Amino acid sequence: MLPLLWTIPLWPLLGFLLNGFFGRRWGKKTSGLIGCATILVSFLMSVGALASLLSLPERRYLVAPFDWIVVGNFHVPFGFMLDPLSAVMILVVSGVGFLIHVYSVGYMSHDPDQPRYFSFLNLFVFFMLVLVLADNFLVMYIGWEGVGLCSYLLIGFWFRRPSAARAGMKAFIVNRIGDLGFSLAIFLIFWNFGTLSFIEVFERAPAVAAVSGGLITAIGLLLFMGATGKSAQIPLYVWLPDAMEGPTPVSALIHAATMVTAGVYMVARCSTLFALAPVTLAVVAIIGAATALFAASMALVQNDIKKVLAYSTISQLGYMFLALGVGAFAAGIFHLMTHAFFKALLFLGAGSVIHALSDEQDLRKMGGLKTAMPITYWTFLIAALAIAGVPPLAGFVSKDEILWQSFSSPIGHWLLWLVGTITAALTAFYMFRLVFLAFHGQSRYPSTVHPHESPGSMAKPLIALGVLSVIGGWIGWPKVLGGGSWFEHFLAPVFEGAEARLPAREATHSLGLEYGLIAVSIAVGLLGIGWAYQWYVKSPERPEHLRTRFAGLYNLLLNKYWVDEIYDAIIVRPLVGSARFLYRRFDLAVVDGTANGIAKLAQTLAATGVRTSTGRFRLGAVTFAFGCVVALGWVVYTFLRVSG
Amino acid sequence: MGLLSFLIFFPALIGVLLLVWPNERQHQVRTIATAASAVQFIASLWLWFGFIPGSGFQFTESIDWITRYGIGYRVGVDGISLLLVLLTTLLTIIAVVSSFSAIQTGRKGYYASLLFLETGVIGAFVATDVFLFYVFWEAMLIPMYFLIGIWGGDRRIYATVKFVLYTMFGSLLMLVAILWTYQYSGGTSGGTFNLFDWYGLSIPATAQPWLFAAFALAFAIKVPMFPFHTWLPDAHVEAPAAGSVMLAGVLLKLGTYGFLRFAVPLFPLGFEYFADTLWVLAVVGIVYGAVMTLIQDDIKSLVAYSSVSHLGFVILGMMALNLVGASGSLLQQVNHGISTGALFLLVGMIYERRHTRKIADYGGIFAVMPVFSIAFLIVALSSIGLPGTNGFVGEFLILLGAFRTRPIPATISALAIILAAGYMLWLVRRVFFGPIVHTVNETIRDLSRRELVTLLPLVILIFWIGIYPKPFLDRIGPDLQLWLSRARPQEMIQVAPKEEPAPAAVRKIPQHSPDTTLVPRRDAVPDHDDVATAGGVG
Amino acid sequence: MTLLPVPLGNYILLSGILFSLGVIGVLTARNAIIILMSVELMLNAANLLLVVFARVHGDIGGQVMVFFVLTVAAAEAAVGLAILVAVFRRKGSVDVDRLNMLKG
Amino acid sequence: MNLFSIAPEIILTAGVLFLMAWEIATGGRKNLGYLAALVIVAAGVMVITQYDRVEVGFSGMVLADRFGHFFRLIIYLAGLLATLTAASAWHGEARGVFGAEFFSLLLVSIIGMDLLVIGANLIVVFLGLEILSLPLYAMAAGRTQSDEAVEAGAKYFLTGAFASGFLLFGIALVYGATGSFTFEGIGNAVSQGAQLDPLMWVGGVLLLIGFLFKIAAVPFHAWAPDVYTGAPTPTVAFFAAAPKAAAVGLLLRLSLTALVDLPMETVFWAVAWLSMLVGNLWALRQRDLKRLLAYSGIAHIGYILVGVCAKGSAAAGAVGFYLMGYAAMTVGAFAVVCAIESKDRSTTLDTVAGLGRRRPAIAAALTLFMFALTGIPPTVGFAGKFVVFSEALKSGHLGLVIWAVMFSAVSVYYYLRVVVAMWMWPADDSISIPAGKRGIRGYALVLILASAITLILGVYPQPFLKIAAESLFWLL
Repeated sequence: MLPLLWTIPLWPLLGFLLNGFFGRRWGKKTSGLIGCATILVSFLMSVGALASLLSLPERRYLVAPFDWIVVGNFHVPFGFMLDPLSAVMILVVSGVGFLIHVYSVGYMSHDPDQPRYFSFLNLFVFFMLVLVLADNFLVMYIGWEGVGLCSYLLIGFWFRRPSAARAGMKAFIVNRIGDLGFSLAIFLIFWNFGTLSFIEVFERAPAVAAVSGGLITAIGLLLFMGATGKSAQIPLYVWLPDAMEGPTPVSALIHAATMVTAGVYMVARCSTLFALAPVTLAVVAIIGAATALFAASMALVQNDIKKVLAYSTISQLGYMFLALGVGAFAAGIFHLMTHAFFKALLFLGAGSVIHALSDEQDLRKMGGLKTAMPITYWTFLIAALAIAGVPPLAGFVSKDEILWQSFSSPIGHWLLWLVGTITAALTAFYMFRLVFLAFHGQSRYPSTVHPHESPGSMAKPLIALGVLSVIGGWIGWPKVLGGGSWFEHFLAPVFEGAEARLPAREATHSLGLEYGLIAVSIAVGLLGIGWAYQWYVKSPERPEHLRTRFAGLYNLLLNKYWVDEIYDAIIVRPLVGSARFLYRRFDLAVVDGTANGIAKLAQTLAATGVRTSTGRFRLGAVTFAFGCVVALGWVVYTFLRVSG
Repeated sequence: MGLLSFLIFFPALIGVLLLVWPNERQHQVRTIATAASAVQFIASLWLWFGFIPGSGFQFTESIDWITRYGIGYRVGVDGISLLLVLLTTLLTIIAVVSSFSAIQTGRKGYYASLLFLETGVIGAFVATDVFLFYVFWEAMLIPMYFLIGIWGGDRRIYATVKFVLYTMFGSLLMLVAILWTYQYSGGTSGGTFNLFDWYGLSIPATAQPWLFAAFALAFAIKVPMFPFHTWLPDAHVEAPAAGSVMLAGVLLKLGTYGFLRFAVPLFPLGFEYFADTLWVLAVVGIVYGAVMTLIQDDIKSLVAYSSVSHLGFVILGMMALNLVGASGSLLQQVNHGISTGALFLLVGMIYERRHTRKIADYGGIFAVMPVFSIAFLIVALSSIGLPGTNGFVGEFLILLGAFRTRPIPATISALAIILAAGYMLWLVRRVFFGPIVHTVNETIRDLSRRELVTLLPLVILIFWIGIYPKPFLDRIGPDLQLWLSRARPQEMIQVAPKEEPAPAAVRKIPQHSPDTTLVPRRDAVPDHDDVATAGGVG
Repeated sequence: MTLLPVPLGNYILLSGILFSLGVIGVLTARNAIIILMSVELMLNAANLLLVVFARVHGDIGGQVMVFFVLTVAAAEAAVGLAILVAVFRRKGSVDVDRLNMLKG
Repeated sequence: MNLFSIAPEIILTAGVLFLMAWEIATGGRKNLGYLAALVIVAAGVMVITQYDRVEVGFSGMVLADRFGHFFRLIIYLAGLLATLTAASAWHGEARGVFGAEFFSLLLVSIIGMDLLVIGANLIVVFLGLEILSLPLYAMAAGRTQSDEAVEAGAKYFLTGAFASGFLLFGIALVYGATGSFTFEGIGNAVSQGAQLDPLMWVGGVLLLIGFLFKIAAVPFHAWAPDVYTGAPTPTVAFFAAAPKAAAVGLLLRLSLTALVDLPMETVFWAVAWLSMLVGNLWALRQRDLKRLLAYSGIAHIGYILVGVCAKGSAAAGAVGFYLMGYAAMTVGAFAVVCAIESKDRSTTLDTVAGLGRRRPAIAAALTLFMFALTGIPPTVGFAGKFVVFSEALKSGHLGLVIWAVMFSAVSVYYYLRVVVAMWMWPADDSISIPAGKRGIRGYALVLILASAITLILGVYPQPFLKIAAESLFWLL
């Protein structure tokens, strides 16, 4: 199985090519079939790969089908690596990806461009698998930019909508800003490590760090800059909410479950480097925590069902970074996985709702869908409970682990824990605000719309994901609650290098403290839910009341702190404005003007000069004589000089 | 007659034939031109397969020409020129085929000009005699001048005269420098224009900056480097599509090629003297070009300005003076030829349908021309250096190399990658996405089979170089290594004896450090294969 | 060197003056005939010099040259006058300032 | 006597007589031009048969050495092309202005030029100059129905006479200083102390000025544009090249033999500098092709003088080569003008507008000549500039060479403007181009000849450079 590791990404690529070239000819059904089948093959192969991996003692397998770039000592093979971390990732990507492909068959059934949709989606899975399977930075970078491309294509899938086209472009460009950091980090790594292979870099990292700690810090920060772009962290998160312009399954797959977690994966992958530079970890933790809280605050007031989920995603990604930042790499990846389950479910559920309401996304025009769409409702509810951290659902396990680590880790801080906990409360609140607004209460959609449960191809993935959202977390059930922390042990070999560099974990924390914190995290979750119930079910006039009372705050949140506007004002406008100015006043006026000016000068000189050529005989003769006189003058002068 | 001579003179011969072809049989002109350029391309493939990397100049021919001045007809290809020659033959056939429907008047002259242009360009690429190079360098102006001036747009005369004047101004100063250098080789008493002999000249350090400046000016205008770039947008905007393809695809490469082949290795001290200036100009060109590109409202002008930025990268890679940067620089020349050539081709196709180049006249084209749009998107992505496409390999190597030498300029240049995404995707968005605002656009037909065929080789190359650039890099590597040894002034070579010295930080590790065991002691980095097999076996 | 009745410098000066007169005549005259005559004056200044130097050097060549010059001057006058006649026919005068069609 | 030394001139003289007799005898003028061309060819063959011989004649007054042979051939080349142009222009013209007398004058003028380049004595040189000039005056004014031609002739004559006054005075002074008319005698005297004689200096400069006038170097150029514009085009074709070749040849011989020890380079330097400036800049404003070519000629004299500045046999060879090419391209250009001009209006850029579409062959020829004059390879214009500048650099005239290439760049503009007009401007149909197909086909011979020389000398200059260099090596 393992020697064929490199074929795992190729299946979706095949799907992409088939759908891209022949999709239109073969029709919608076939294209959906190809799309799903190729991912399924990948998924099955991933499972097989995982099984084979478990039988390898050193839990790592490398294969490089061919050399990619070889220039002198710069040698980058197109290499793939399977280790526990990438195994988890390929399972999540192909597994969740498969479910979402299946869902899409139903969701996109009315769209004439379905072949294009599936080809792009397959391409995305290809790049994502390349990203997580890469055994060196550069191949990872292929996947990294490749998923960005697919994100761009899929956000702008409904290209006729100007807002979709704009959102796609924004996503790509903002990501590129992050990629700049990533590529600079790659430069630094190559010139200082002499290789881009993960294994070699991490082996040599301690030696390099011993010489130049600042270098590792720089590399870490630059890598993290890349991660903030891809994983939508402050300050580069702005593209993600807009990315909701894409079809909802795309949002589920790319902008919730997989692509946006690439940054988390990357930081985890480079945990050794980060661990060597404590500053970078602190930055990761702080940015993560700040993003978590900040995004959650914006999610509180959004009216677009997908926007709420988008901010929620940003917030949850913040959690993951928080975990990484406090050295709990396994916890971060664990949350990544569980989040993939329940967030994909939430999006798919939202998609189901949107589908049922004929593309209505405004929460204010929903309500009371519980009865009309039972499967959607119940699965959605499970997911909401999971994200709110209600035990024993998946979200509870992973989130609790993060909160505990942020408090207890030697490089953690109680403030980080506090921020995380507050965020947890907010999360529970806005999720249930959404649930209540969409599924409970009176229906507020027009009476012409008759919501209906989604077809089987859409419902079945919902159920599958619902199951995963419940049991997915159990593989990491903490020891303290009687579990085996199996997930953490599985990943341990990957993070060995990093753990060795981090301060040793103190064993002083009492069991009581841990239980206490678990209780707190459950409590805030329930608190949030109750709070939402209070406001949106029991006394729906309260939010209205508050809205008018705290209009400023409300507007601030609703308009997302005007961050887009600020970026526009301080970056985009000045850039375009100065470009226009430079073009007119410098390029055309000065640069081109100089060239044309020289030509004009010659013309002017010529025009003046040619006037002296009057055609008069006597003037010509005078010129002649003048020439003679000058020549004779020169002769006399020279002669006098020569003869002394 | 050798292969290279065939490649040089065959197109010219056919060009002459076309010129005297009877008017009443004009319809055969396209066929002849296509056949000729196809023969030419197939013949050039022999270069690719017969080329032995690392054995210096190959396919050489040397015939005495003007013995009195030590001038010979000396040609040969090495890794530096090989790819560019192939690019030329490929783009010529594409340019010919792409003009079938666009050019309706004066076909004889048009196709003859294209073929003459091919002669000039290939001649300049393979000449190993400086005089011969100069002859081709100048001679190729003429067909380009006609291509723009006769078959161009509204302001074609302004554009073409500007193009010629700019180029002539620079190249005449270069002529003086060539003659001057010739004096160092012995002048009329036993002097020579043989490039190989020139490489061995010891030109006084006081003269080198002047000579370099004269050469560099000519090449910088051709590239064009900031601030000599303003002829380019005009020329491109006015040129017919195939003219733009050739101009961007190969003519501009002559500037960068000139740096690699002549200016730098002949006058390494002069190069060193102007290194700071060139760095600054390259970086400014990259960023400035990208910023200018942002706000162009004419598609061709936009692509033209993007060329300024891209060619700045090529210069940057050369300035890095290490193998990585130089390889990237050379590869990027080819890439730019492919990508920008394809862009101009695509713009030409859409111009043929709508007769406008204004971005504002389009919008929502994706709905009516999906194939065209996807082709454009692929090329645009290659142009902005998306991994998996050729542009990435080139740009990455350039930046990687430049970063080694001077990190700050490289970082600033890397900013242009963001801007590149900005201008290209903005263009794509405005042209292809959104609703169709102009009803005329609703009935544009998609690409014809012929147009697809012209694009296909370029698209294949985009992915081939992007995914498996090894055959290309292998062919250029050894000669660039040699180039580096010439380009670096003597003292630098003494200080840094080995190419790609071991990573800085690693080298600084003290011997007694316990960590050194983790670090391989040899300069060369361990082969990846070791690791892979180790992992595979275990 | 053969002795001269007057110092050589005087001859040179004289012919120089004659030559200059001729030049000034060419530069100032408007009538083409006068210009022609001024040119003859210049030629004769040169002839004077030639004769003097022939004497100084005791060389017959200078005098031979003078004969040639005289012949040539005659031929020149013939061609010149013919042209001036043509000018007069077409323009009604031989004023050189009226030769002003061609310029620029 | 050694009549062999002037055998080609004898052939030419016989030709003159024959042409006149022919016209009287047959009363037809149909093929006079071609007959004259045959005469020139015959003279040329004569030169070639004795190429390797040095013929000294007339007590050393005539020195037909390789230098002389070489320049005679250049002169014949220019003369032949101009004759063919004239022959084509007036072919079949029943009542043309010129018949035998034009071609006779032309041949006589060539004899004068020959004397300039084979003369080893200032007397011969003076005679040669006058023999070459007097027919030219007549040829310029020849078309007496035309105001312009008469004005051109008058101006040319008056300035020419003025200039020969200077020349003669210079000769007299040199004679005074050296006591000799022969180049050898003058050279010896100069090297034996006459270089300290102020008479020698002044005389030398005046001598040079006399010839600089003939080649229309600035500031002795004022006549040229007017005369080129006004005179009949075949005449202009003739005196745009042939006399220049002769005069430059003489200047070379003078500066390398008689005046070799006088530092006259500065004069050439300044005149070259000015000629390139004025010729190229003033040309920018010209719309009349003949005037444009006149200024272009001034500019080219500047380039040639750069080579003369370089001083040395190799440089002389380069100059000789340049003149060969210059003769072909400039006469060729005038031939085209001749082919498309009409009697009643001047030939401007508007005349040639759209010529590329109306008469592609002729337009292609003019295009070639324009590129050649610009100095774009692979034409002789480039090869010529290349060798001349190369030699000048060798002698250290870096500044002058840079100046030259700068103005070469300027010249691109006005030469290309002609090309632009021909190929890129729409045709003005109101301007008629001589309609008879035969009318234009007549030029085929001269145009093919000139184009061939322009290209062959550009592509494979080696043998010609070799001949030039070997011939001019004779001087030292």
